[in-house]
Amino acid sequence: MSTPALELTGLKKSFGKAEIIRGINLSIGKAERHAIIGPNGAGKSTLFNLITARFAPTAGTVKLHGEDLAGLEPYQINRKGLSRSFQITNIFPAMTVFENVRCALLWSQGYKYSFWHLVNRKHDLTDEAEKILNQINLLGRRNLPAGTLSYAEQRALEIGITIAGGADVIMLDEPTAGMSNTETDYITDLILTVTAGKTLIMVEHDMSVVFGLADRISVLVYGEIIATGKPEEVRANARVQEAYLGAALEADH
Amino acid sequence: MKSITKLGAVSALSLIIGASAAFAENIKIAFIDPLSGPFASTGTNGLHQFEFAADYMVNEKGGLLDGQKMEIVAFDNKISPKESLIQLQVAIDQGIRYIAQGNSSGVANALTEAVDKHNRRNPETRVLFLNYAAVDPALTNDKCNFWHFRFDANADIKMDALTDVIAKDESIKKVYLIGQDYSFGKAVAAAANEMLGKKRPDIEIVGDELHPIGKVKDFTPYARKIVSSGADAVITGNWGADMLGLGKAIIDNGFTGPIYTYYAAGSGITGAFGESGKNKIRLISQGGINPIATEEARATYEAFKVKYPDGNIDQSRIFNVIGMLAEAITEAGTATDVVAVASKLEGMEYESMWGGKVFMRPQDHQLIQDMNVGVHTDENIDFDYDNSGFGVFTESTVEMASMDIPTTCEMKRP
Amino acid sequence: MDLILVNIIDGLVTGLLLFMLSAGLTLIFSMMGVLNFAHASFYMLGAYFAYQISIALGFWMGLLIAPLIVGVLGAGVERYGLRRVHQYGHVPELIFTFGLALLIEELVQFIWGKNQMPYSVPEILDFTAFAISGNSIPAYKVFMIFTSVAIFIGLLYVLTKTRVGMIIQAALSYPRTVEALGHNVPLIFMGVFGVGTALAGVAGVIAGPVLGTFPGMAFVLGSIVFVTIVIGGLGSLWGALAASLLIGWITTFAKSYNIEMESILNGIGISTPDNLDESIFRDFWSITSPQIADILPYILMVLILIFRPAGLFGKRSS
Amino acid sequence: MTVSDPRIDPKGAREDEQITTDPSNPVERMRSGSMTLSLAPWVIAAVVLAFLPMVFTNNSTLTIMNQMSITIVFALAYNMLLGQGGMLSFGHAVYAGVGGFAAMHIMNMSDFFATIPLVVLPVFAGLFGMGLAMIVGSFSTRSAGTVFAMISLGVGELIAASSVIIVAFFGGEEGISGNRTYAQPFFGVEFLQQLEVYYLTAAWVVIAAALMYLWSRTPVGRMANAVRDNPERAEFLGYSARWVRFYSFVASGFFAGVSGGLFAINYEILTEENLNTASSGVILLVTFLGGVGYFFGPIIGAIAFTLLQTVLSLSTELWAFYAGVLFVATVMFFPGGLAGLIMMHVPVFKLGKSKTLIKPYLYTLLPAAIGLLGLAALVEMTFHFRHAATGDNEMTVFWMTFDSHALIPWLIAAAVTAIGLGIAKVTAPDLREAWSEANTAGGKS
Repeated sequence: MSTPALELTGLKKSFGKAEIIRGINLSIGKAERHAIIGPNGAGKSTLFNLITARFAPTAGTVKLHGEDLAGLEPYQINRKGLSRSFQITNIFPAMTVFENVRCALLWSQGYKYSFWHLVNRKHDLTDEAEKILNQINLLGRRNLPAGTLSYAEQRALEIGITIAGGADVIMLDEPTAGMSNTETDYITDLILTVTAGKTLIMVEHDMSVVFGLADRISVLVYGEIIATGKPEEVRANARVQEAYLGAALEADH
Repeated sequence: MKSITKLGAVSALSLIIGASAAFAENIKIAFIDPLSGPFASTGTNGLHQFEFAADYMVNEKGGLLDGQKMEIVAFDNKISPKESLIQLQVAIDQGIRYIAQGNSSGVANALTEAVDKHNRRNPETRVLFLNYAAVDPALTNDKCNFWHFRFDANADIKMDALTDVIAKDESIKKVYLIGQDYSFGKAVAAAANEMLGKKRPDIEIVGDELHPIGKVKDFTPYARKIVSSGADAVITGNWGADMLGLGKAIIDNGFTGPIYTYYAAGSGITGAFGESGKNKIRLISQGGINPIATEEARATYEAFKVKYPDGNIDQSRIFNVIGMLAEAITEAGTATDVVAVASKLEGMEYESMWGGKVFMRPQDHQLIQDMNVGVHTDENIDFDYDNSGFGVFTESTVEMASMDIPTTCEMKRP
Repeated sequence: MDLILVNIIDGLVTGLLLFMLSAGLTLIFSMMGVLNFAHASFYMLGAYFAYQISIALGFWMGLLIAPLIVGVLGAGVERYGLRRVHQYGHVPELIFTFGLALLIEELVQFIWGKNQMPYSVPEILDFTAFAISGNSIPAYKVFMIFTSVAIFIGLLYVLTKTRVGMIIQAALSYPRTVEALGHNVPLIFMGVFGVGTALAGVAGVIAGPVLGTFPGMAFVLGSIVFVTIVIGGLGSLWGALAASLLIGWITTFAKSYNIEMESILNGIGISTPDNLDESIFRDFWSITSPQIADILPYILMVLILIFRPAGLFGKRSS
Repeated sequence: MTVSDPRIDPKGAREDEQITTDPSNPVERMRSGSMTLSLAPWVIAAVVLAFLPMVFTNNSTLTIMNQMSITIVFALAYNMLLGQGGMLSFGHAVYAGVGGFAAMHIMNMSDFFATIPLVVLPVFAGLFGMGLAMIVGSFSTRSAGTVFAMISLGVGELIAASSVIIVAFFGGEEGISGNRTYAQPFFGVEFLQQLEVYYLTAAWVVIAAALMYLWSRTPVGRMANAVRDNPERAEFLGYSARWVRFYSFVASGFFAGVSGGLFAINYEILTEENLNTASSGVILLVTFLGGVGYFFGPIIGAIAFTLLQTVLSLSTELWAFYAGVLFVATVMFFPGGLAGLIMMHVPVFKLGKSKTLIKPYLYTLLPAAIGLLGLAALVEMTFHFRHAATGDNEMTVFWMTFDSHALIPWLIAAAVTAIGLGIAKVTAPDLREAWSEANTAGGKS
């Protein structure tokens, strides 16, 4: 078997005395679509933040394509081909939609900290940015400040920024949170198209999205993965039924 | 957009500058000193004395040459060398040929170099620099030039006179030197060390230190050291808030000996010391105010007080500047040929109403004059400062102080 | 040895005075997240108002009334100035207070002129409390110490023991929640700003006679107050106290003892170069501690920011 | 709670003041679309600068214009930090100052100086400013916000304080002076005359401004904006926020140094005032007054402030007071600065509705201006009344000379103020209405 795209071994995280992530082992293969589900407070976002070095883990390792990410800064991890979106929309609100995408392209297109190229003269940048805008159906909004877009459009833009850098491992944190049904369908389709051929890891609450998208699902409860497997396996898992649905019911009412 | 704004701005600018350049018949002196900011009070007081002196000594007596009036044109340099150079250029463009400045040796240094360069590069619009208060010795030594005239005694001359007085006081055995950490403060300390060593080798310098200029909030720790050192006298070149802060702290914390100063008078300082500084603060300066030197000086001061009830004549040398300039212009028969005027100024002997003869030494353009050491008191005061009842009473005088002090100046004449 | 005791007392006076300023500033900061550049200007206003009042009604009325006026002015500045600028973000807020500081200095000059005011210690306190080997400790300094300690205790009591204090503390950390509980948060903000500036006013009233009442007095103190609360840790009252005293003592002792750079460098094993007069570092070698006493806090601040950005007592870095 | 974080709060800020010069917004896209159009402002600026001395022939105007140019370069460099990078510095004068001092020392190295033409001196100054920025930036750019601001304040104070202590480099209080004419003649020009210096400075201001503009269009310049708005997101795009800030800081240090070099050429003396916190504060005021949100904002600010400082101060002692009022009013009411005020009108022009505004402007702003002038007259009279010499009752305000102790002038000034501001208050609602009318009719503004 080839090296997994992402491999977590014994990952732990404590805040003070509270242990939020209690030793996670997970391996996600190349081009796999993997969803992480679990009740509120299970530690899903924390797990994301551990993987992308927003937080430092208390113990354990994260390996991207077999390479240990310990001690790396978020930007270094990004350069290794891992890109993420955020639960709360995280874009550059003052810039135009086009600029948002173009900024996301700069590093991967090799411009780095260049001060001898003029971005407007670089047609490769413009073309590529417009291609992505086209993919996320925001070409018509090209020159509006991103902050003035509707919520769903901003979420779409966030996905666009996340994939623009050409990363092969994409992590999406609740991409459909707070959306209406039609919007959710729209974003789901969008995710399907833009992540074709890439490894996708997503946290999601909406079960229809999860079961529609994911190849495999992990269930996270109280900082532990209680089950991993194909959607139908997970659905059938008694422990999941009990723990997840019970907790979800609690949370809902 | 940018260009249009700039165009508009510049036309407004030339309007203002042009408007004031319309008259040329007056003999104008550009007064370039701080009129805003923290040093504005000294600058404004100086300006008043200049304006009064020009009116009282020249204009009310019929003017100069064929009745030309002397006019003081004020320029605010905010005590910044950069602003001074801009204002110098504006003054020259307005046809002004005489520049007066005094506050800050740093500014004087910038001006004297700029004047020298300007006069070399533009012989048709040469100007003279009348320095009435900047006392850095270098200005009449290494950095001297033909266009610069200093009407105040420089720091070395003042220290020479001061140490003459201290040398006579047998009760002083230990002296503490303290000053602001910059060229002038250092010059004062160096001169004191050298001259006391020569005149009274038995005097022990128990402290010799510099503090940051204008940054000290509380002088108490310095005062503690001075008191603990057992000093009999303190010498300081401090001025402005640093003078007041230091003086008050020394007195408040129990020092009883004399404090010899350069600048502890006028501009609110005399008023703020009041009773606490009595018989402690000593001041080295020129010009006899208490007792008043001549009847002419008394009449002048009284006339000044009528015009500026809150003002002081704390820089009586300004009257010497106006008087000597007027005489030089009259003798030269021209106000526009500054080389002729300068030639008359150098070597001039002038009878000052503030007492004694003064002499503009031609080697270095340093005015040689009587120096007084006075005491801060409210007794026998004819003319007080800051309407406080307190003034400076002359205790001893050194005549024609440092007449033969050497200079390193190599004067280049045009 | 005696001098050390004297220096400790002097440093305490300086430190406590600084604390009266930094306490108000740090309260305002933790509440609104804004470094108020005009804080020292309110200190200056306190001194000038007190001087003006003391002419007519005497020193004690000045001590009572001037801080009140300053506090009301401060509250007005919050209500009609800062609150408006707040919507534009933090940088404009900071720049607003910066401009305000300039404007207040100009206003003071406009009204009182540019000279130092003859504002002096009241006669009843104008005597030497005691002397330590020739160094007299004026009674007024003792009075300053007691006043500032009293104010600190009062402040601590109000903040920790009273209902108002609880609400303020809660509003500092969770303004939205407190607002939801039905408290008028803007009013609390205005009140705290008023009290903070009034504290600065008190400092001005009692420092004016000793340190001088002149238009530059705010500028001289202005940035050092920031340095204090940054060193102490932004938003921490105890940090402000510790840093104030630390700065008070450091500057006092640095001024009192002539420690030379040359002896420090020699002490750590670097020998003086032979031709020091020609070396371009000659000025560096000849530095003495009194020369740099008042810039030591800045050095301390930069070092702390590099190695411990949260400050001595701070919990967050920015 | 983020503390005085310089990025502009997207919800709080108005849309018009936070868009930086942006190639992709409609106005500028029009320009960047064709080469000739985007070059136009630069060519016009260069031509105007070239012809100005023929209109204003006296040296003092040239001197003041040189001062403007120096301030323009410095303010633009400062805005690379504040406006484009979101870094608030309280000690930026040291980079200009150190660059200038270095230039002065080069001027005094007579052998070396005689081999280089004067026109390249600012490059050396820039390199020294850049070198210092690299040292300081290596630790100060780790974070933006309060930490950066306070480090800049501390470092600024330290260097300013050492300027009087380290005499060997800074020359103490007198500073360092030199003579620009000892350089190698540049095509026979020795820079003896102010006019020659003017052309040198003008050429440099165009070059420096153009380079700084181009910088904002490069990848690292664009990322500076991104890091300002959302440093975390930028990190997840592969950019280290710290390094982006570092590059901006170093570039800003270079251009600040260039302005210091121009200063050295113009004044031939550098002193402590080139380094001190007051100068650092002034450049902050200048930049903010002009408007940090637009590239050309600092240019307007530099011109306006230099006029205040040099020309208004010839007319009134109270110039700093007026400057303070203007500044506070700007922060409170026009946080976009003068440039923001101008750019507010762009949508109106594009809608072709600018004509509808002329009348309401006339009815409101003219009386308001007259009223404010009346107020200024009252302020001047109060000042004269309080502080002038006894017997010296005569004063001149706006070219009118009168007795400040008589009642009539007071009444007139008060009446002018009241009537002017009164009319403005009455007509203000009309203006507001006309304004929203002019903006909304075409849809989005």
